[in-house]
Amino acid sequence: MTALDTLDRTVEHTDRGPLSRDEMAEIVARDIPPGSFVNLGIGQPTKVADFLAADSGVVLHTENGMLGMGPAAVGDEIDTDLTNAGKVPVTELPGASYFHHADSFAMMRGGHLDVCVLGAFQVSAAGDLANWHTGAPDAIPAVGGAMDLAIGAKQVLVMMTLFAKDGTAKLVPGCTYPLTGVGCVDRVYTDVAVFRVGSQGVTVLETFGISYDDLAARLDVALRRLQD
Amino acid sequence: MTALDTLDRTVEHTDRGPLSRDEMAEIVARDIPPGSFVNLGIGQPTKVADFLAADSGVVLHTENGMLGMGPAAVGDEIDTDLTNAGKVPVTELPGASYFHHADSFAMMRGGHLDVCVLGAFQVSAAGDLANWHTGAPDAIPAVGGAMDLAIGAKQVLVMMTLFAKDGTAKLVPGCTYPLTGVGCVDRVYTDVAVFRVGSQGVTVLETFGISYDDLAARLDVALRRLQD
Amino acid sequence: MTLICEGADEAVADVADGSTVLVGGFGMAGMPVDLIDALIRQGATDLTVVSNNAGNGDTGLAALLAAGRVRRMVCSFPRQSDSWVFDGLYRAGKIELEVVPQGNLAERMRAAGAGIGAFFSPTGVGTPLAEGKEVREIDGRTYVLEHPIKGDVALVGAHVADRMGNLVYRKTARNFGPVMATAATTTIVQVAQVVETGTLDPEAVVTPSIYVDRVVAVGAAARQQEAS
Amino acid sequence: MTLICEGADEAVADVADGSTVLVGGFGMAGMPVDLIDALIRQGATDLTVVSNNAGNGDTGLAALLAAGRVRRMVCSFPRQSDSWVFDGLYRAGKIELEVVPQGNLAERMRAAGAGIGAFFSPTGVGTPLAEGKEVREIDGRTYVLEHPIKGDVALVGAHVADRMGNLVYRKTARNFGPVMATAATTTIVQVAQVVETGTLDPEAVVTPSIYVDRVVAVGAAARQQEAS
Repeated sequence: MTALDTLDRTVEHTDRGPLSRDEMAEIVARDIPPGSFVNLGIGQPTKVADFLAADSGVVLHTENGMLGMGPAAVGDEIDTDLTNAGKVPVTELPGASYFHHADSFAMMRGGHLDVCVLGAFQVSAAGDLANWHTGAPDAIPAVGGAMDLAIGAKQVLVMMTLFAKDGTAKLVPGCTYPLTGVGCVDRVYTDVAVFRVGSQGVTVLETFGISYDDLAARLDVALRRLQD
Repeated sequence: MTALDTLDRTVEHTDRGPLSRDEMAEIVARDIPPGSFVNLGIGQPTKVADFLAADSGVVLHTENGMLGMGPAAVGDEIDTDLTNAGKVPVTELPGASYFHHADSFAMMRGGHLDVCVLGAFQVSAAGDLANWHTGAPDAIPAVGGAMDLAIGAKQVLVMMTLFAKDGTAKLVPGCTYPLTGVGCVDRVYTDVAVFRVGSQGVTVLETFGISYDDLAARLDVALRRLQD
Repeated sequence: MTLICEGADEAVADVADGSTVLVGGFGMAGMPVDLIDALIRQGATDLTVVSNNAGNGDTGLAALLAAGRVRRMVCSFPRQSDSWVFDGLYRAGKIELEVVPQGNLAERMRAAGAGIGAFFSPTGVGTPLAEGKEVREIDGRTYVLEHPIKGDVALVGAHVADRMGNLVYRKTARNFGPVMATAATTTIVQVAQVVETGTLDPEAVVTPSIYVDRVVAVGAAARQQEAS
Repeated sequence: MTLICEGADEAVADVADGSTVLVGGFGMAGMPVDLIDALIRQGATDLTVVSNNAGNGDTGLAALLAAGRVRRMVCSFPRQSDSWVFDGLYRAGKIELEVVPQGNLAERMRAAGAGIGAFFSPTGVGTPLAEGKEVREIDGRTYVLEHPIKGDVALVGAHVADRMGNLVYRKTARNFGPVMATAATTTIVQVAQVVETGTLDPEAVVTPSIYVDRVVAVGAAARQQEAS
């Protein structure tokens, strides 16, 4: 990773408010190394593409069978045979390639993608991910490629607000929702902080509009500062 | 299969001698249904192609990654990037396609080929095949695609002389050479007879230059006539 | 040998009640709508349908579901904004559902086509979708054993076929088509155009003719060809 | 991101002693001779080489063997009419040999590239090459458990690359290249020509750029390009 790898201590941006959705996407884009092969999950992660520098050399993968995906198609560009995983019409960049679903998921499962960015309902301190099912008894289960994406990149980044609408934290000691993957998340980008998660526990890399101490007080998981 | 499927009793061609190598190939070609997808093993089986009718619609597969293989290349046709499994330069027919090795053997292993024709050291009454290794302690083992071919077609046909140079039969109660595949052979085409083998034992379909009774006297395996 | 059919009705005429039908497409891209409509007219019922989604809007797969022909749906992502037909059937208890992670779905069909008996996948480990399945640690990583999904029939939407049945696809409409074509006993394909054998580049054929049983040209290009 | 190298020596400069090197080609078709020659000059030794054959004549892989750099050979078919280099080393006890059925060899590398932990193959069941391996009956057929073969380096011969590293192959020289490209940590490719990105048809790309680390143009076309 780029910017964050140069951090040697936790940075607290207390002179500003929380990140907007666009700002979150911009921060994620900042941390994707040039030339990476990247899959952006459906929904909020898709927005990261808007903030990748034109000369970044980042190549986007869409699991429905393409490398070299371009921006959303508009007007005459719209072609129903060319969509992203969210079924939104997209465009093709020079150097693109198409492949079938088994090859596409082999690419993912085989660990060839550098970065995958996903949304989440919950992430645990150990990096467990819950993003496919709320566990509500009447919900129709639908997983799509979520479980494949969760285990299918060298770095799995999650983008989410840190707190649900009812105020409960989504970074938790252990997920209460059904899991998507075990210990698969590397970093969590939220509106108020960026975390590293995993077997070493939770490290706060950056905060936005909140101090480290205030953040620690609002979460049930043990936090560490970088270079503690 | 074609010609042989219309047989309702064992046919003894005692008014002639054994089949020549070319005649064996011709008989095998006769029994390959029009439109079949066929793999012809290295060596003697390759000759079968010469006897397939031009309008047979038979499509040849070569396991090094091609469907629609044409005859051996001559003169200017020779292209070192286009060979059969025996590394002999070949040609490409209209409607050909190329694919990589994993896809080529998936095609085979998945049972999509209609017919495969192989040479053999020994075939057992139950259809076990030994064709890759004589078991000699100083021989360098080399299997190539033999084991994949053996289990990779709807019908596996063997072409061989019935007797080795020392007079021992190559259709045996049980193979003494290391196996290539278990119970995988459907028919055995030899210079003196065509056999059906398998869990039902050995049925003689046709003889050439020998009577059924004389054939039975020379083999250690129990034979049956068709429609016995 | 591939049969070029006059119309979609002829192509699906022998689909039996109780069949497992693999239906291509990711959303509407690559969805073989004309074949599905013909299958609705044909009347086969008690079907198991394997497809990435469980129908969009009121056409294609959704129409087959609405006609009450599907007993069981195997898919990765049934719940979509426009999956009201499936949602209604599911909530009314009128359809069974097996949810499979998208990559496992593709790989299980690939295994069926490639003659693989079962495989260990890292996808889904530790999640509800792996419950009851064999788990094994290999080289320090945990995997779940997944079995092939084989179809009696595959309905595939491709772009162009030659008269032998070689196929090319168009952009991300390729998706599940090439995999499903390998995984079914009978593969039926709708294309925009059938061209003479020898027209397609053998290096660019995606589905070799061996996997294709029937082809029917549909849509504007086909109607134009018929009229000329 | 793919690096376009000036020459083969630069491309293989960092291959370490003791590496597992996947070497493309079926006989000489697709054999990356320039990369192998560079590897000989580079001096890496104690190598495990995975390739279909164990060298032909005195060039390419045979020359690497003759130079004494290979500790262990994993292949399907070492014994050929022109494999005198390997034969001599083997009989002198100077090289280890693992013989793998050709389809299992391809599928084991595919598994490595596709993140599959192991798979059940029907090939080789009941033969000496399955001895000591786990066997299981699935749906009435017997299978043997096969594990991935992963390379530290793959040396691949392709036809044309674009500057991003997308590859196309030529005829049956495709063979193991696309599979090996997915199965190694570092994939190094020699091509006849490097073209501008956007020149290759995205529908016809065989190896997407994500699998390619380094590309070098060799041979007549490359020399001409350099001179111009």
